Amino acid sequence: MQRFLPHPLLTVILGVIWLLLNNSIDPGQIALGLLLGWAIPFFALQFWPDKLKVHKPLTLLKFSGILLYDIIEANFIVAMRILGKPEKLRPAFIVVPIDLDSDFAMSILANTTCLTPGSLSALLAPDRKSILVHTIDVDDIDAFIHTIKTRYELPLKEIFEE
Amino acid sequence: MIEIAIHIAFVLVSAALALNAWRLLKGPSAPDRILALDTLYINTIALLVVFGIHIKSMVYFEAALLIALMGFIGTIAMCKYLLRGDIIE
Amino acid sequence: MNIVLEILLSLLIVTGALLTFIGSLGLARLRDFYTRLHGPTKGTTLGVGSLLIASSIFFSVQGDGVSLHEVLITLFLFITAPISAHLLAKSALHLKVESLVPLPDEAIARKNSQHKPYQTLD
Amino acid sequence: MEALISILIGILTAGGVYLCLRSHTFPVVLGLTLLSYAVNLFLFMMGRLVIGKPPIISEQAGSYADPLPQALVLTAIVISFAMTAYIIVLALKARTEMGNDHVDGKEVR
Amino acid sequence: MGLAYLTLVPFFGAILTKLSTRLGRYSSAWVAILSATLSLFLLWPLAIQVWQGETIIQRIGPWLPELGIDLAFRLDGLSLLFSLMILLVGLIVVIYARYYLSPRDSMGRFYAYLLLFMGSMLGVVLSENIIQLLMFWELTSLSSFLLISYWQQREEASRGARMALTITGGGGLAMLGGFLLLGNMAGSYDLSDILLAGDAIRSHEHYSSMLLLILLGVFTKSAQFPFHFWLPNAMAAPTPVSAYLHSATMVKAGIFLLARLFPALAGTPEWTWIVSGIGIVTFLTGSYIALFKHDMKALLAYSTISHLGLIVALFGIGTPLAVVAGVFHIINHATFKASLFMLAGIVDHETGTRDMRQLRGLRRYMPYTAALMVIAAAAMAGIPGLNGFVSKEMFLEQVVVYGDTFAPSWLLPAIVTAGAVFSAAYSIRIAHNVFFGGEPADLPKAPHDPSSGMQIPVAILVAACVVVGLFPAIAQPLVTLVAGSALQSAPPAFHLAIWHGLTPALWMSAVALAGGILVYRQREAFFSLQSLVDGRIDAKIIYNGVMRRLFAWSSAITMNADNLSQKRMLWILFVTAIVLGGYGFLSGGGPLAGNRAMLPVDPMSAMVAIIMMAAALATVIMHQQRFTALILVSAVGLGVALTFVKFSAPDLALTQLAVEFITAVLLLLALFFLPQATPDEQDRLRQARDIVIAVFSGLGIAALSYAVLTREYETIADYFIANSVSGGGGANVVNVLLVDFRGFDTMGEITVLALAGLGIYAMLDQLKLLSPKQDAEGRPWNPDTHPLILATFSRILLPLAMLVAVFILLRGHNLPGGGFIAGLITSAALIVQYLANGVEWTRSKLPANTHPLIGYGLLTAASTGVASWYFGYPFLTSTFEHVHLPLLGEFELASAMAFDIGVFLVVVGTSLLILINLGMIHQVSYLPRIGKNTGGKEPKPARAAAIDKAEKTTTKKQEDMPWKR
Amino acid sequence: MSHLAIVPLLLPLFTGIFLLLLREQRIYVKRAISGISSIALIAVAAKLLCTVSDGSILVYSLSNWPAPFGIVLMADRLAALLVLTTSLLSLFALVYGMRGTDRQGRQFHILFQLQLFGLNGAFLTADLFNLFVFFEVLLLASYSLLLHGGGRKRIRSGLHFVVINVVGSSLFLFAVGVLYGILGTLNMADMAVKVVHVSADNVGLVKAAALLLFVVFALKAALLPLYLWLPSAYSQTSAPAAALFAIMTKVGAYSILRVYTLVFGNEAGPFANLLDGWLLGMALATIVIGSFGLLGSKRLRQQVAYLVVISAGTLLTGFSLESPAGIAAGLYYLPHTTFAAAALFLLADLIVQRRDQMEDRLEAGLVITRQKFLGATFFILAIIASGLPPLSGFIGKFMLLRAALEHPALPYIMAIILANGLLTVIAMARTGTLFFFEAHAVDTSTNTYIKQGEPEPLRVRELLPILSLLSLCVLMTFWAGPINSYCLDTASQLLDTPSYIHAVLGKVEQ
Ligand code: NA
Ligand code: NA
Repeated sequence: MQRFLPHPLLTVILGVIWLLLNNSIDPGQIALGLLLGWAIPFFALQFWPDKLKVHKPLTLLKFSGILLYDIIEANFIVAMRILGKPEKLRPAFIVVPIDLDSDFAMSILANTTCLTPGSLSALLAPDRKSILVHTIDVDDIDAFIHTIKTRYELPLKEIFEE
Repeated sequence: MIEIAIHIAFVLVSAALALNAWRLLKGPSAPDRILALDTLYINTIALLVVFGIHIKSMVYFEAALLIALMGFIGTIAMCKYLLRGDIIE
Repeated sequence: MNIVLEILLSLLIVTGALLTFIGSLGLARLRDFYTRLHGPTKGTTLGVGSLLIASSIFFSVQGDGVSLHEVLITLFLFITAPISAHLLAKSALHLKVESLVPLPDEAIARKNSQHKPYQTLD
Repeated sequence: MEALISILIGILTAGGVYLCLRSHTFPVVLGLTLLSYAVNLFLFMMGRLVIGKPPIISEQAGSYADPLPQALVLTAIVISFAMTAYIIVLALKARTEMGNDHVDGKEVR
Repeated sequence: MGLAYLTLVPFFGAILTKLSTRLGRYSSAWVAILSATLSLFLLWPLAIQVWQGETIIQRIGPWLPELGIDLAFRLDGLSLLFSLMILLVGLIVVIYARYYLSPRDSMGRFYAYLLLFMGSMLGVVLSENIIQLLMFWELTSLSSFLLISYWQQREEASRGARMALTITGGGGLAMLGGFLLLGNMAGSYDLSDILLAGDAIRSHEHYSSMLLLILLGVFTKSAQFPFHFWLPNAMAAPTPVSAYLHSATMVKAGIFLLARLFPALAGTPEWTWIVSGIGIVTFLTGSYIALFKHDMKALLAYSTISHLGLIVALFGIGTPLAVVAGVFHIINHATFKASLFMLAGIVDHETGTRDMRQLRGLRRYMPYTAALMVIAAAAMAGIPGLNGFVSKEMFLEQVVVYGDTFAPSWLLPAIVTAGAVFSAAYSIRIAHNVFFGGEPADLPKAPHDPSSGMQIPVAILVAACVVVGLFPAIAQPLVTLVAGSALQSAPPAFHLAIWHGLTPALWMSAVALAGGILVYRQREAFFSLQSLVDGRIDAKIIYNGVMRRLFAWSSAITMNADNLSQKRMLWILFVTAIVLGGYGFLSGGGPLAGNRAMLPVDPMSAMVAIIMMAAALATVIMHQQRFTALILVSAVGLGVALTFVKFSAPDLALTQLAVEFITAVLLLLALFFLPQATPDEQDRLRQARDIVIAVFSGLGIAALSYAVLTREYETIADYFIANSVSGGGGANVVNVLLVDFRGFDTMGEITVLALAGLGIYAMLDQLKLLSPKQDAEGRPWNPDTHPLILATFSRILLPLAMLVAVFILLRGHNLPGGGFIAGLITSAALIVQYLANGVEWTRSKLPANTHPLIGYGLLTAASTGVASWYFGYPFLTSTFEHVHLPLLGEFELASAMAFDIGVFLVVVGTSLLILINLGMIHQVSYLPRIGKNTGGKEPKPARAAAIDKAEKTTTKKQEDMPWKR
Repeated sequence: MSHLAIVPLLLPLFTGIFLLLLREQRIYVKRAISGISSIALIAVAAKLLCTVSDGSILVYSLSNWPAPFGIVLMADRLAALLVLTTSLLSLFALVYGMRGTDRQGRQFHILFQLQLFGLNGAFLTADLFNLFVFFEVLLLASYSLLLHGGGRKRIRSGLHFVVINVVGSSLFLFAVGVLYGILGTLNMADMAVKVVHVSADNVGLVKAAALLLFVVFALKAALLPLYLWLPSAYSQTSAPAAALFAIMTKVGAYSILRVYTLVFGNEAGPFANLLDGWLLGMALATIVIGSFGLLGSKRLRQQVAYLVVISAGTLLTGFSLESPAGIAAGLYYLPHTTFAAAALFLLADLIVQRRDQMEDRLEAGLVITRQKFLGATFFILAIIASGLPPLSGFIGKFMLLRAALEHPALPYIMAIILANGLLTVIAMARTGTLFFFEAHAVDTSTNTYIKQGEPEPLRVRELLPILSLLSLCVLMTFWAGPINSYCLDTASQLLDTPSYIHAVLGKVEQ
């Protein structure tokens, strides 16, 4: 199995993307898409040191839903901030402690913080135990940290680690 | 109605481009300029999309796709340069 | 196409353009690099996103089949925008680009200094 | 529009020419890049300005932009890319051989 | 054919002598003697015919018929006389040299050169076609160069040779011009036609310039004033050479030509004035200077000059009798001057010096030589009873006659007499000074008479002087014959005799002799007088000065011209372009704007355009902060892509975008090793100049573009649109153009790309660069080599990008895309891997040496082209097929796609080759890691080893390389 | 169908590709392949010359699309002559390169073959833009060949060479662009047709483009004032490269001859004889400056480089006479001067090797090994180069002057050509005597008898190329008659534009 189909999930994803690219679902394209989805990983996967596994697909979906909502919300918040008086902003650098092991999860988290209300991750501490976050306008720092940990870190831990 | 929306969009996006350009020229710091360029790229996608709807043609989809791709990797290359000097090491 | 759709499309287009504009506005008018960084990363991204959705709907109703490939670009932007933002912030901190608030204490910097380069595990 | 584009090309050319006349390799490379932008645009424009009629055959489309200059420019872009790459590396080589990045190997510091 | 053979014999002789040197030292001499005699032998039968009044013309056949150059030879009285002189004197000199040359000198070389010269000289006098004549003429210059510089290691020898070559060779070139004009006037380069066309020639508009050019050749060759100075300097040559070239033959070539062309050119005032004038001036100056030369050979050289002047003057005077006299003096001078040279040679040979301040009273030690010398000198002085006297009398007589033609009639005779006085004086000096007077002071050698081998030749010649001197009549028929052929008509009645009664000429000779003795007695006074001007008005010094300046100026100009300033090269190029382009545009007339309907400007385009202009100008203004400039340029590039989008060129937009990124990466890589900032350029004036040039270039291009954009045009484009689908099997016309209509352009284009890759690879081969430890502001680099987030996402990016690449590649034929763009996307994706994960890590998964990729790419493309031969179609003919697969639907397979895949491979291969190797310039520090798996082999050069390693790893995991599948 | 016209392109191309894919690293294998291919190329070129010598014009429609829509190759007498010249030259340059130059850096043979691909392409294509592409091919190959081996001076002059040529290419594109923008075609024959009907309003534009194009070609041909790149570039590079480059300025000259006889030739209506006044003046001026350079040079290779400059001026003087005789003279002069310059570059290299740190500086040094032989060779080459009788140089100049006899500018032409001859003699004589006569056998410092240079005798791969090139010049002298008549035919074929146009565009009807 491993040798002939290195990464089924990736194969499927690529196949879907192929169909998206071509904007069509006629059998020829499907076949071609799956073919490529099967072929490309042979080359691409050697660049993936640790093969990521998704443990709770459902949680992943839920997480994505939350994320989408947050993103939209975040954007409007930032938009307001920008339109408001720049002098009123109270930006800050906040260190958020993290306990995630998987590189991938870490990265996702770092990203997430970037898309969510008024914050973006600036630094990932070398020891992987904390991230430095810059916020554009925040009053309660602890609340912010709490949100990050519960709202994002937890589900990510469930999804990518066990 | 869409036409009007499109024209409003053109104006807004053009204004956005102008703002990017201003930051691009003004700087002051290197990250500022890179950020401005990156935003310029993304706004260009917006422009392309609106333009596509305007002329009812999808031929510029790949262009948009490529702008997204190249804008991104261009930005990270420049950041890498600022951080490490040697971007391929 | 029916009026509802048209209104929806027009709304999407205008909002998208507006968000894009606001993002760039932030880039232009905010007062230090780190705050400026927020504008494009969010506003613009979402703005372009909604424009892409608009285009997707538009071409789907144009007739020849559904057009979903815009989704790709949208997803791509959502994935990449944070990465660029992260790297930009990182390099700004590295260059000690001045900020409204004091830059984070030397603690992190110290950790950095005794940090050994990232090794890939293969 | 024609005037606008012409002015644009003119400015690109002027900038390119000026930078080519600098005496250090890096500005010269930038100059050549600008010049190549100007050339490519110019050559492309020789098919005249046509909006929204890409030369891709389809039933809907009635008329098309002139495809030939586009093909030429594609070739030109590739070639100027090759040349730019070559000069960049040559500049590095020159830097190591001559000890400085002056185009004539003259140390002016 | 005889003439051709007898001319060629010496040339073959020359080759033989060179070969024969192994057969012993003197063999070459024998070869020389034999070839001279053989030529004489061949000449003999023809000579008899000529003697009976014939003119023999032998045509060898056409060589350059279109140009009127046919090889042809001519033998008449004149050429007979000269060929006899050349061969006889040559023979004598050959024998003489056999004894003269010292064991150190290579005989083979000497005789080879001598025969070379002999042959060329024969060629000159025997040619019927003047271009052929000219060729031999220049050959004499070249061979004399070799002969004069025979003693190469002596500096004066090579200098003298160079001077001779410069003067005579230059004269020859002038003569080429003259001959071209002459041939044009006469309608042929054949003498027989030219000699008949005299009137046409003389009446031609270019006559005088032609005459001047030819006379330049003549005067330089015959050492006439002011070109006389090369001859004395040529005396650095071995004496036999001087005896041969500088008395009997080469210097007479000019005279020969005067005589030869006399019927065609003479008879005009220009001729008379120039030729006789130069002749007489030369006669005077030559004889005057000769007196003051202490070196015997130098004295003889100047006397030769003066005698040549005399002969030239005679031809200048141009009356039939003058020509007769000239011809006669040619013969006489050849005899006594050759013998004098050889005598001087003997003295030199026996005493080791030629300096007349050391030599005296030699008659006791070498009586025979003394006797010969006295006679020969007397002949030169024009003592009655010797041949010199007879011809000189005739000369003086002509001078008197000619002198009457203008007032004051005494002037010319007076001048000539003065010359005669000096020539008498130096003749006396060379005999008396050397052989009489007191004991010779400290000579290098003890003098004694030389071996008979050296004396007999001289004796023969001297005997000739005496016989002709006593019985001039024997020379009558020869002179008649020669003069006849020179005049191309029967010569006037004349008879050669010693006694013509008490003519003015006789009185002049008497005066000359008396004066000569007087001058010689008072010579010390003259010497001291002369010493005042010595070295001031010396032609040689002037010549050297001119040469020095010539070289100095030239090197000044050259240094100034290619001072290796790139700026200069460029601004000259730009200015030339502006000037010519501008001239063309303005001279052609026509308005700037055409009448094509223009597009309105929409705010968006205006905005983009303005941003581009701003960015471009900013790039220029801020170009000194390099990184900033780089960012700005990329912005411009983005704008270019947008412009392509706006004006219906999706493919271009895609290409531009992809290229943009890779160029940016390249620039970043370079910037790392280059200084971060450009120093300010002080020279504001130059900057202003550059700005002006830039502005004008900009205006010019803008004008051109505007002019074209506003004009209608008819184009072949419709054909492509019409045939794209039906003939090219593709809906994307641009792509069909690239892979089919104009596929050959693309073939060349990818070759360029491959070449760039190879060239860059070669450049980087040994390139070692130290990477700066901190950035421009002195900050150390960030220690985090590969930011985690970047690393993680770059890996997700790869498969997506590859998918997109395939997508772009496959659809290229019908929709925007194609091999080139796909290739760039792929390489971009891979570059990101390097960027995010580092070279060594990535290289363990990818080959760093992508030569094979490039190779296979080119091969694919080219083979696709050749494949069409198999079907009997021209290179690159494309074909396409619509295949229908069950339930998968319809696919199009076009051969063009194979071509496009070739392009794809080349692009990927090249851009990776460039960037990766550029990224590894400073890989040295990483080598240990590689050394580990190479099994401790010492890798050198470091980088090459690194690459080999990379190849190994890749060949190990070949199945991972997509193109190997 | 016959593919003869394209073989001179594909042969070097495939050889280059093959060498590129060759994993084999042993040098002599590469040499063998490269050498055999070059010999084959000569054969092909000869065949081509024979085929077209009867006046027929081979037209090869690439991708099977007719002119003017597709790119066509066109082999006429002129193209064949140049291809043959190139192939001969290349073989000998290559053989000399095998003395070790090809070891000094990577890919010598690949670059060499692709350079040939570019050169032959430039000579054979009938499409203006395709000409541009091949210019780029041969330029890029030449860049790397120029830099081959490296070294400070070489890199610097290489940088200048590259930069100025890149700028030149941009000019080329501007010109081509305008021409297409007005005439709407790229095929030169078709342009010739279109040019006649250009409306009065557009004449200025086309003229501007035509003259810009001329600037580009003049740059390649190294005409005054655009020759400045040449002396240092050619005198700095490796011998075989320099020898091969002897043909490169001829590419510029060729393009001038082609474009300004065909497109802007006698029949070109408003553009007839566009270059009158420009070309002759620039050519003569080039000869003058070249002569000064010759005298002013400090090194032999620099002198040879200036000889190349002079030769370009001389043969363009011939072309600028616009008479069959003049063009023929130029065409005869072209191969002669190419071979002579190449031989001199190679000889100079041998001298350099023998004079240690003296290299080829024009100063009297020590006696060198094989002095006599080298001296003799130099003597003959100098005669050829300076145009003294009886060798090809003289014939060339004679033809040229003879062709100029009826030209109004005759006095200037004659004066400059003859003066140049004299100055060349002076310069060459000086060099020769300095190197071979005034060389001293005794080292004055140590008073020991010394011979400089490699003790071992000259090798075949050193002698063969030089002597072959030299004997090519000698043969050109013997066969001056037939060669000259071939050149005259070529000239008349060039001036007979209609038949050319018919040959290329005649296919449209079919
Ligand atoms: Na690097
Ligand atoms: Na050349």
